[in-house]
Amino acid sequence: MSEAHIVLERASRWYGQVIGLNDVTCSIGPGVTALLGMNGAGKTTMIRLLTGQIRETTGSVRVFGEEPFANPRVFRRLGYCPELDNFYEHQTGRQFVYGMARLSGFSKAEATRRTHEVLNHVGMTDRAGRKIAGYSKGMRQRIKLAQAMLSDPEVILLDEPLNGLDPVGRREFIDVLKALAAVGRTIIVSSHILFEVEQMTRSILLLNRGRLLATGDLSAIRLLIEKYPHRIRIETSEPRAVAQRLIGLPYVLNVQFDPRGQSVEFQTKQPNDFYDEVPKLILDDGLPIDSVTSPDNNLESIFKYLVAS
Amino acid sequence: METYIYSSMLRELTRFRRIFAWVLIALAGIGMAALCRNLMASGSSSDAYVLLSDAFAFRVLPLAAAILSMAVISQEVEQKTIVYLLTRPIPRWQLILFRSAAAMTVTFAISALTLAVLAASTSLLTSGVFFRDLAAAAVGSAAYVSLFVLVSLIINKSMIVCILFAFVWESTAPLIPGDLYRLTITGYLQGISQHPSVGTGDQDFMASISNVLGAHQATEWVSYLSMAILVAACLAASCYWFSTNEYMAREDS
Amino acid sequence: MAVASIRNLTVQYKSFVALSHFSCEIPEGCTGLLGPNGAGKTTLIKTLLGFVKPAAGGGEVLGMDILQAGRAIRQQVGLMPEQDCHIPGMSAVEFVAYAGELAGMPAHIAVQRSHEVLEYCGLGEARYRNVETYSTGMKQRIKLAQALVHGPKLLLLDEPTNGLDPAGREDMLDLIRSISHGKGVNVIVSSHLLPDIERVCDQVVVVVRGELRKVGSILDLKKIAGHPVDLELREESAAFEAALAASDIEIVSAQRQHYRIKADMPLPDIQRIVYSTARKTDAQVRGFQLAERSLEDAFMDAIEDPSPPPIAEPVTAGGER
Amino acid sequence: MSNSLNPISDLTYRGYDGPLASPEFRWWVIARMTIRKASKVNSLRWAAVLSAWYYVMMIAVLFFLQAIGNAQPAAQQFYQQYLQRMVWKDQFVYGFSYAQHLILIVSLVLGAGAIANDNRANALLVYLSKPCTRWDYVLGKWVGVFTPIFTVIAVPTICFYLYGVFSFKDSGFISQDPWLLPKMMSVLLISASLHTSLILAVSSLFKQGTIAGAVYSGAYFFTFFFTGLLSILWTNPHGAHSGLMRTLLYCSIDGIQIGMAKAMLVPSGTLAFGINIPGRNRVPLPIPSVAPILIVVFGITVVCLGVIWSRVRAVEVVG
Repeated sequence: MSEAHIVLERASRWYGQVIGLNDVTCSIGPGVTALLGMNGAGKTTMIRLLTGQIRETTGSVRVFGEEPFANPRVFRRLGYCPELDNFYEHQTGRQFVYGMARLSGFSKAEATRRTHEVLNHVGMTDRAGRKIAGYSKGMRQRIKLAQAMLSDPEVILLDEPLNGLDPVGRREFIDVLKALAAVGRTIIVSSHILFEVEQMTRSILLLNRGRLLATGDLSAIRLLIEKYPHRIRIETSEPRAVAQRLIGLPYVLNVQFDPRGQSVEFQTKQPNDFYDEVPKLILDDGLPIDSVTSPDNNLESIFKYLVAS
Repeated sequence: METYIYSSMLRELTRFRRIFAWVLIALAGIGMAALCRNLMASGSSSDAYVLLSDAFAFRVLPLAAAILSMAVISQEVEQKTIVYLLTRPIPRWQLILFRSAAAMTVTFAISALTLAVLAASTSLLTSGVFFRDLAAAAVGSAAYVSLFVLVSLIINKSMIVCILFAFVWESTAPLIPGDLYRLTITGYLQGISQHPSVGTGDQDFMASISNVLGAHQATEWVSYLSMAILVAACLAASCYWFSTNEYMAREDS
Repeated sequence: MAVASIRNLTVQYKSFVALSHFSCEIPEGCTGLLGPNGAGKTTLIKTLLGFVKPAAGGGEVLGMDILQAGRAIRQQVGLMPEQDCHIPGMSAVEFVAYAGELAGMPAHIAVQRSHEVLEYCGLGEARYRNVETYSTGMKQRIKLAQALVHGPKLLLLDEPTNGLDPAGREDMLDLIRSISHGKGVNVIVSSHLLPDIERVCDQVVVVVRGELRKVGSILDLKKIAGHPVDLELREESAAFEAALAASDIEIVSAQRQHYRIKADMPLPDIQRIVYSTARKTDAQVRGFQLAERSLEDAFMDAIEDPSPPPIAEPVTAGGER
Repeated sequence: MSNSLNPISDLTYRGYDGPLASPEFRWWVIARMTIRKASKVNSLRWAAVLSAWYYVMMIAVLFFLQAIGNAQPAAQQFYQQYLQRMVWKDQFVYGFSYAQHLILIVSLVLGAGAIANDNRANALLVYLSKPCTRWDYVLGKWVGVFTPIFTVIAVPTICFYLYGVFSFKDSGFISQDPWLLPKMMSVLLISASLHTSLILAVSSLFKQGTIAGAVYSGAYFFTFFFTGLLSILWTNPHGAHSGLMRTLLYCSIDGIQIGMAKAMLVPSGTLAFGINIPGRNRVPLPIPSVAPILIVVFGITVVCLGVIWSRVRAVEVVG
């Protein structure tokens, strides 16, 4: 893991008595990192801190090793796609992106070239000539994404990047993000749509009521959730027989039958041992198992377990 | 890149929808001049010009300055597009300086147009008074814009404050005897434009108003000096304030 | 009986043709309306509401003709629009009661009904607060409440889960699911989040560039020819892949530790081979299930192939999950 | 549903199949709600009460003179002479004109936010998703603002008229101008509709009620000062009296109203409260002729309705 561009040490930020961020210590390195949390959990505050719009009350926030607040050197290598849907409505998409390029310090020719390239990247080349007032939600989002990737930044912050895009657009953009991450860029995506986040990345940064609840790789986190043992579901034509065999295993906590009678579900704290046992069940005991799946092995359930506990 | 900030702001402020109203107001000067000449039975056209320039042109100047200074920062915060400016790799003081400069230019253009219209309709285009008025308008634009930008940074609902200052304080303070006029910008502007007092023929109603307006004024070089200090102080304060404070879209609205 | 049937509808806005010779039967129960941006989904919703005067063609909604009975349709239909909309200066109860009155309910019944619907939509405790002070999630719920107050027979939801956090989305989806099943309310959900549609709807209508591309129940759409298997190992292992390929099982796709394999032999044989290979190359199989095509893949295929859908084949109403 | 039988009642969603009124006449619902919302505003009540101050003062003056007249015979003679000189229709014109400022406040409170706030909150989408059409919305808002304004200006006038009829029948209250009440009522109707159309047109142009209100009152006072200045100049005996000034004399939001009232009632030019100070040579303001001012008023109302209709756009489809 090359050095992390973003480092927070005991950073906290209060708006008067209202809690924004409370004593967060973490570091964000290259690749896609998902910033998750309920409304009001501190995601927006974190993003505002990282994009240098506000200062931290205590602790320290370092982007590229510097204090990000109103710091042009940091902004030169940072791209930001805000969640707000406010634009200069009278401008056309191309004018807006061109203006942002020129304000980012590019010359007239360089700005035009980059604008063209970036608009192409988000698939807005043909429609960039129209006024933003007449844009649909998806088109406005693409323009925002375009201006975030203008200066080829090393760190890109995206607040609800896929908001309003249609399924084709969503898939296209997820591929674009993965390509950028593969090149070593640091991408932070704040989103509520968990099944899309799961397609983008495995490493998450979960905030809850201003505090850092979980950070790191998804599967590692799943193992550590004590309170909610792993649920594993086995679809089989003879649930009772399978259940009898399962009860014999020491690490199976409870067994549940599906009323429609075609599957068995049980909970265990050591999924590893069970998965080693499965070949024995199928090959040696010859139990007619159709499928073995884990219903709560996805980000939505993990998110619910973490936030609920 | 710095010049782009200036030129983009200039283009923004001179958009047809925004500038149209000001052109109308300036052209209204023709009607005002005609009406005024018709009403002032006696008195030369220069009296009409002096009266109108005090009562009309030098009222349009602060109003334009107030509205255009809002567009520098306060309107961006209101429309939540400030985030795009704040996250650009530009030092914040440059943003303030160049955008205010653009606002000053447009304000001066509007007031110069108004003065020109008045001068044209009272055929005084080549007179000394007109050129002195132009200089006063230039200095006035700079002073008013820099002051109102500072006010817009500190107070968030600042439009009303600026307009109250421009119309209530600026009009009454010079009339009050004593040195209150030193606390207003109009006093110094009159010092620069050196308006002659209007002929005291018969106590015509309009003439009496204009005499009272032009009563107190500072000397010319004092006016230039104090205006320069005011502009420098306000801009410096704005730059410092904008660089150290946080500006983000408010959550509630 | 179809909730709404549309017969070769053509809708034009000045030069832009939104729908051209569009005809479809929207079945009862909970239907998902899918389509890329600018495909005419919004136009279809507006036509169903009788907002739009089509250039040609026509149709009925709940038995009422679109061209003549626009108002009567809107009395029986509830719309939850995508944009934020409320009537300013009113508390939630007042706003929803007013919406009821607008729909034709007598004043006092509207107020009583308003309390009930707000309770149902989970806004019980914030019902006396002014709507402007509501958060994004609560604004979505109040929009649903004002669409439900006059007891519509058809409910049109445009991006219902937009802007909600995970917990809020789950509540909203459960709410829609409970309304659309067993309460005599037909629901049409238009959304870009296909997994949401998958969780809530029973059948789907796909519209692409103003034409109907596919109508069908989600279960049918998710079936795949042959019976490929989705496999998940604990971690990626090349040895396992090589061994599997050796025993003539074709690996269709591989992504990190997820594999999709296909073989023309019965499922138990595939299973036996997979587990014995795993044991030999001591890889740990963590997931083994019959592959299902996600709605997203079905949608992507529907967009590519231009073949028109089978002509109005009878859709079993409310296919059980 | 037999929830009354089973002990645990099913509180989940249940449909509504109670009575539903016919989808027409939705505009009355909108009007009723607009009136109900407006009637709760305190400043509106104060403005409504204060707008009748001239009539109240007039009644007080008459009552006072009558009381003194009865007490001392000398004053009785002055009182009779005062009644002889009294021209009743002038009082109505003054009552109406002096109420204009307060009617401004009433129309601001009622109409400024009526459409502006709806534009900001995108409320039209709620209305149109219910069985209302754009026509219902505009008519509903118009009636919702017109009715209170008309009530506020009509009630004091009618009360004063009744007071006059009962107690001053013999001193020419009716005989002077038998058609006074119908003329006065038509003046009030036209005035209320003009106020409503103007405020709603301004309201539909903006996104916030406060800004619309500020612009409307700004225009009101700007034109008021303009015509005020002109009328001062006009009454100045040795000032100029050009034709241009004669037409501009009534061109302000309150000026048109007063001009229309004068045109309809043709007052005889006595001073307020029937006072008559001989020897003041002031040039009386010209009374505009009926036809042109009515055409102007009608034209303005139509233009305002056109603005409202164009600004209240139906739900246009974005591509």
